[in-house]
Amino acid sequence: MSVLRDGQYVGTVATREVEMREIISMMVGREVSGDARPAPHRRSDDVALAVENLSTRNFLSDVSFEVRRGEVLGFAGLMGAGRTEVARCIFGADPRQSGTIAVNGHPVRIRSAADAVRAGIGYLSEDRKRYGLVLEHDVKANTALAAMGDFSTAGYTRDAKIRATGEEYARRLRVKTPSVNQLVRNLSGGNQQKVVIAKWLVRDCDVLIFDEPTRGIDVGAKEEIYELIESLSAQGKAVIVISSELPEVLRVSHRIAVMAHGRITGFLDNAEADQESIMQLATVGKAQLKGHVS
Amino acid sequence: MSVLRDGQYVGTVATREVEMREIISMMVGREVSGDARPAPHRRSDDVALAVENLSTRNFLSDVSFEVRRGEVLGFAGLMGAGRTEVARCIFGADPRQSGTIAVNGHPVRIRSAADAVRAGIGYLSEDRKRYGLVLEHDVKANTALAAMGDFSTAGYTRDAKIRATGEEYARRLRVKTPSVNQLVRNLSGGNQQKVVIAKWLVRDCDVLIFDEPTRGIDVGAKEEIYELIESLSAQGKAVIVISSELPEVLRVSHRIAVMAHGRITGFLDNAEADQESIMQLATVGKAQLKGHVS
Amino acid sequence: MSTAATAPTTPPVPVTPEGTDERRSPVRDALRASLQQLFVFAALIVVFAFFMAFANNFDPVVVIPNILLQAAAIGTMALGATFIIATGGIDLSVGTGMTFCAVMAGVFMSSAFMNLPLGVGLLLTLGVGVAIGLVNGILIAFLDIPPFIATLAMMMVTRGLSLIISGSSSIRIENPDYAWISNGRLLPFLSNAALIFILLGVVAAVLLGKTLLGRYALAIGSNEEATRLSGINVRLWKTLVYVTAGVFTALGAILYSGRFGFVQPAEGLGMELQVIAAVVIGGTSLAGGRANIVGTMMGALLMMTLSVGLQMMGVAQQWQLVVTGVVVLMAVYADILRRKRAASL
Amino acid sequence: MSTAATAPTTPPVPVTPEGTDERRSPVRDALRASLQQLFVFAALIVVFAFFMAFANNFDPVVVIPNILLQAAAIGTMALGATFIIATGGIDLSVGTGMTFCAVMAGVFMSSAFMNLPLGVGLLLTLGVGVAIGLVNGILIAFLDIPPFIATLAMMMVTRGLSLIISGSSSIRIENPDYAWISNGRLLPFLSNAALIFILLGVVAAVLLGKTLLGRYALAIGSNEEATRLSGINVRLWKTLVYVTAGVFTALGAILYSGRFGFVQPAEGLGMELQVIAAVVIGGTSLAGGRANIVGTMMGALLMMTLSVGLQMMGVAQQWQLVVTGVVVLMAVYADILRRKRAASL
Amino acid sequence: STSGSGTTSPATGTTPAAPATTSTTAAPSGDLAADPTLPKGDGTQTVYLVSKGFQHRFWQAVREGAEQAGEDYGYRVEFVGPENEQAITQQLDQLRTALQQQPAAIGFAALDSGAAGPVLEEIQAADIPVIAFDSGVESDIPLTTVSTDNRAAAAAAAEHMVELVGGTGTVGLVCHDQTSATGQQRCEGFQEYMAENAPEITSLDPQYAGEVGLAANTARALIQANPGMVGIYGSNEASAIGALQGTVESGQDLTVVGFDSGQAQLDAIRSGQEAGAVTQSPVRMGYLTVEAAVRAINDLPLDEVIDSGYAWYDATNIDDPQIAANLYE
Ligand SMILES: Nc1ncnc2c1ncn2[C@@H]1O[C@H](COP(=O)(O)OP(=O)(O)OP(=O)(O)O)[C@@H](O)[C@H]1O
Ligand SMILES: Nc1ncnc2c1ncn2[C@@H]1O[C@H](COP(=O)(O)OP(=O)(O)OP(=O)(O)O)[C@@H](O)[C@H]1O
Ligand SMILES: [Mg+2]
Ligand SMILES: [Mg+2]
Repeated sequence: MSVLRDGQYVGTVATREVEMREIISMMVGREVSGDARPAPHRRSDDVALAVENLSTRNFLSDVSFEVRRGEVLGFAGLMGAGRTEVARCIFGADPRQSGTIAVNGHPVRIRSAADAVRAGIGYLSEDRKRYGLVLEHDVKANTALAAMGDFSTAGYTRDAKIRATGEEYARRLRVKTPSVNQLVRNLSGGNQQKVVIAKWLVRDCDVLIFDEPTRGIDVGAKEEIYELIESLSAQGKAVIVISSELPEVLRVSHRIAVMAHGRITGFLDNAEADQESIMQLATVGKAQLKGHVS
Repeated sequence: MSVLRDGQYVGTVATREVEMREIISMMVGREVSGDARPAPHRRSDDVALAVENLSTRNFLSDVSFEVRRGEVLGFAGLMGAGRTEVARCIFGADPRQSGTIAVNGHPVRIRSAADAVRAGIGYLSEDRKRYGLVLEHDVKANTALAAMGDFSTAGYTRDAKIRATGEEYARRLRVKTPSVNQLVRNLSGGNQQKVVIAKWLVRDCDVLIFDEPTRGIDVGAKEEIYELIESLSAQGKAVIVISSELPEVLRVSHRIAVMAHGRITGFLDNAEADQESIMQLATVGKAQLKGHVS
Repeated sequence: MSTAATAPTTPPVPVTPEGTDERRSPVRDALRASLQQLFVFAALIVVFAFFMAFANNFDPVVVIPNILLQAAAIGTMALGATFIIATGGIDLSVGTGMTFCAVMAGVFMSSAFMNLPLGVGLLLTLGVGVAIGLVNGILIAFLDIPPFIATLAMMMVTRGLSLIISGSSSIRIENPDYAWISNGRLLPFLSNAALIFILLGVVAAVLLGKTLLGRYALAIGSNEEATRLSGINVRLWKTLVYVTAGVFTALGAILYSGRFGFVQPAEGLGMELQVIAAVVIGGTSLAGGRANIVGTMMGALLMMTLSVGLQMMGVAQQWQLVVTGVVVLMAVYADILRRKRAASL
Repeated sequence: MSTAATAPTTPPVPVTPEGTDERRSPVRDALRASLQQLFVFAALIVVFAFFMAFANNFDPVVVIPNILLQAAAIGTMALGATFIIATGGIDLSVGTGMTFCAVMAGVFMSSAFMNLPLGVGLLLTLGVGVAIGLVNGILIAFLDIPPFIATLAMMMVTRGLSLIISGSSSIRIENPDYAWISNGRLLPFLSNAALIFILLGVVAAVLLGKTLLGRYALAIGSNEEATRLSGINVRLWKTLVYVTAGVFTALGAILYSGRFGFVQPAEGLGMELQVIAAVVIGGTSLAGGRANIVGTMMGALLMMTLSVGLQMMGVAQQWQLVVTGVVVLMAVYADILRRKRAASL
Repeated sequence: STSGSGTTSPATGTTPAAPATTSTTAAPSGDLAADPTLPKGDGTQTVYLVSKGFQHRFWQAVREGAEQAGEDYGYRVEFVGPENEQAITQQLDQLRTALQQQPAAIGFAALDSGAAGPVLEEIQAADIPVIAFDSGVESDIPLTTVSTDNRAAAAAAAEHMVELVGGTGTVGLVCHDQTSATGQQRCEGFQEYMAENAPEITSLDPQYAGEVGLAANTARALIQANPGMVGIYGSNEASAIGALQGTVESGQDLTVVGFDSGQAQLDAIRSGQEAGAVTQSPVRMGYLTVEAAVRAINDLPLDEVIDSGYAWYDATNIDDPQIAANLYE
């Protein structure tokens, strides 16, 4: 079997002899780790995001957790467990009934996404077409959208800078697009997702929430996104990753919060976590939660 | 570790001793097959869907394939390979430049989704909120939407029948909803997906195209959907499953078509297919395709 | 019974919805719907009570039939417009289109023109309404021209044609049977126009709630693409919606011109805004997907009550404009608030 | 250089776009944009040529400055409306709001009222425009009232207030400097009103293309929710868009009333439709997200050319309505066709 | 059934306009004094006037006259009018609402002379006297019609136009409304006079523009398309002002003749930009309407037609008190 990259020959391996991981490695041009776990966490003591007793009128109840700088906190759970709702509440996109949020130790009042972004939080929605992208704008405009203040002087936009930044991030994230002037509508799903990521990287938030970051994305691109998350945490950012794929949660998270029925049913360190232990927490019955967690 | 179903105790297993598959089995209440392959295919000779030389103006070129009754044809490929576009073209949602489509041996003229549905084709879009559901309608209305003709007499809708059918399918597909009067907007993603599936089951199409049917859906629900696909093919329906998850493609498909750059780069029988062979076809370079497939 | 998903006889299900959800939702839905109607209704009651207290001779026995009569034509047009707005469209040609239908009714039935018998004339008038709806529908559904533009153009065209055909003078329809359609009294206390309006409201409610037309209109308004991809011929049904509205417009024209037995070809401009206001005050969403026939009727009555009551109070008309504007705002805003609150319950 | 993704120095990437894509898109985008503008432009040329051939004395040297002068006020209002429509909104109050600004200009500057100096009067008039925009903006952005309804109410309210404040009489602004703003000639061949209109077009184009206001307006029009979730204060920017439009409305009022030195408080109703038609003919999408300032200017000129030319041809006014309606339809439809074709290329 | 039989019937317009050679029937302002022979009301009864509009100063002047008469005779006066001069049904609804208030008498300025039949019958059935004003009604229910003879007034404007332009050339018409009787009469009266008395003058087809901007644009188009134009006529305040502005902008020196008054028109006439205009007597019309209503309430006899008068005015007589009393700013 010949492996080609961009139509160029990279190497030959005997089919059936190679492992999947090797092929992907050859494709993406470097070693990748299949069932790998994240690099050990240099535990920082600075809490980047602290959420306490977050509740909404009809679903979430008493959600509390913290994420430290440089830490990746995974959120696992079955569908409808309420992970997206937690993220949207923190981000000010859904109203919360009670609960406090502190960023870098300072309590912040978040009543809208604008408040959240100002506080240094970025959110990559699970539904990127609806909530993440302005499909009729081009790649560079979407990339700059969350940080337009930095790209303008007295309200006047600096187009050259927007373009240069768009190109820089398109290159860094390997966005497959003919140019940064391409409308995002014309990109394929995975590349659209990369544009959303670029938008939040440009904004340089302290806390980043990825909601199903690899939904509908192929295996090569997935690995790229995992590595990106790793490098973000290495830079000291606090990252939350919501995912319905257990291997994915295990692959990227230092710690894992598991949710069921709008509550957090437990936290697991990556070292002690495996698919079984996550599933156990994810399937806690509602009856037990109403009484006490057994 | 205690396994609970709906808050009820089902069994205890020593953590770490059990396999993931067993836990899922206990959860869903019956034996499931983890890395399983589909049941061997009783090969039918009736071609349910034949597509020939399908091309679009700027992307697809010369896509030809057939699906037989009772067969599941998987479509694999990297992101942007054009699988969704193939499905949308067949379904009349995107314009095609050339190509013929035959259903059950009869050539059909498909210029709109209405034509396709009339010809017996159903399409479950990868973006269900945008293309699959009327979010502001309730479960039963969405379930009946594609077959409203069957639920009305001289234009007058038969609400009792709509309700009964909605309830029947909500039960059969295990849609988690307080009632069939619930607005679909209020369901979680996985349950929304089930409503879309119900819509096409009610319509009783001969050919069903699932585009990323388990995107954003948790492991338990995934397995349910795989079984559903299996049972549909057992009923003699022709099923196409587009997926970016190689294990999923392998799990459900009797045969696999692999796409790259808007072309089909090869077909694999399930028996001969594995992740490696699929990836090889999915990563064929564009240069080679332009000359000849090596 | 809404227990399908939880019935104990169903095969085991991973997680089942629990009782509270079960109880909450259908009741809440029904409550929400009725509150919404109740709101216009409440506004109507408040406004009415206010006028009874402060306006001269605002005697309900006299005023109510009068308001119903006066609201009949616009209300009928608003019933049709409800369907269009349900699809997310809009009809700016409803006022001038009504006038055009009335002018054509005059042409068909006036002794100065064709002098056709009543039945034929009425049928032909309805046909004119169908034609207007058909043209609007084809422009919008098949040529993909935005409803605002298509019906704006139609507004200009029907207005021009009305003036051309009538020679810019008003047309008299002398046939007493024609006048009877509006002014006669099958019921002792209500003019026929009011009665017809109420009956047409029932017809519209059935059309919206119990037929494919209504369901598809709402589905298209909620998510046109998903409706199309469910195999529904959206172009066809959208066209039918405009045709239906055209029929209501023609009916409105008959009620309108029948009342005075004459037609003024320059009238009708601006009426579209009253029609749309009535529909929106009634709880139908301009974004499409949500419509309420009873609300539309109440909305039309509210607008007419305001106009009659303010006049009877002797409020200067300049101020009537201001007051009506503010009431429209308050009505719509209250509805929005109520919906927001309901959504976060 | 648009080669970022394919530059050979970048780290290896699984699959790279190939040359054709590279070449195709920016060129196509630019072409598409210019074709779009070209279309109204082409329509304008055709219409103009037609009148030169068939209308009496349709002498370009006289007629062009005339059309520019006559289109200046409506065109200016349309520039502002372009921003609103770019956000997916609409402004029905633009006509009566213009009249209200003009009435207030009269109140500020007429000797019969406050008789303020020109500079102060102009500033205050702009302030009135800001106030109208602010109220519209708050109703829409903060109270979530649909733009159609908010501005419909505003239409009624401003109309009522104009009549109340003026006592229903027309107001004369005698100040010759005020008249000079519109009627004077800084350039030998163009009245100031036309010149100001063109300059305001440039300002609007810069605002739309090169400032946060324009970018956010378009982003909101394309996907309001995604814009909000990017941390942009959508309510604030939407309000600013309406305020900006209010300023253009006030400028339109100054050009309009300055031309006559005279304000008639009952005018303005119906003008909103001409304004919206100009914007849409110019290629701005009523759905929001796509706007074109040059197109809007051409649209306003096209409407005015039609009106002047048809009148000079001696076409009866009833027929002018019909012809204008048909031309509006054709212009919008041609634009739709062109865009469809471009999309499938 | 028509109310008018004589030469001054404004309603039917069947008689050709009497060439009003002296063309000044304007009443002196001092004339607006209460008739001492009429019994006074006790201030509790209402005379209800349904006019053609409320947004033009003309109607406000009518209202002022009516209110003055109401004060003089001891009646409350209510005054309403429709949104615009095409809104006939709205006006009829207002008439019906007026009826429900059971006033002592109703004054009615019909937008359409034929439309009000059914409502008027209801009013008659309720024994409420009806006085027509401004324009007549095709019905014998109104006891009298208080109006300006619009045809004659327009003929007066035409007469002065002929004089001012020297009897030859092309003249354009900017008329304010195409569908109302008043609008038609003011155009037709002008045209008919020209046809009968000025064979050398070509009068163009009337153009309709009731708003200043439209009228100005219309005038410009007329002037541009017809190089030989010498004069232009505007049939109400807005049309006249617009016609004047269009003329000024065209850089032509045309004779502009208008109708009604208003500050801008008064200024233009004073400065000589506009040659002159015909004014009605709106205050007087209102006063006489209420006075006629009081007569009707007391079952006193009424003439079939009451002429409220009109007058030609120009820079020379604009400050004449008899004229000035009818002009409004
Ligand atoms: N049983 C249920 N019935 C109705 N609504 C439910 C139910 N469970 C959850 N929901 C709704 O689903 C929402 C929570 O789902 P959310 O999207 O936050 O979950 P998630 O963990 O992100 O799951 P998904 O995989 O579906 O994205 C809440 O708004 C809640 O109202
Ligand atoms: N390199 C590229 N540059 C621009 N557009 C591309 C490129 N590759 C694919 N596309 C566009 O993507 C579309 C095909 O993607 P489609 O969604 O059909 O693929 P898919 O196999 O379903 O992938 P996905 O996983 O993203 O859903 C085509 O419309 C094509 O124009
Ligand atoms: Mg989620
Ligand atoms: Mg796809």
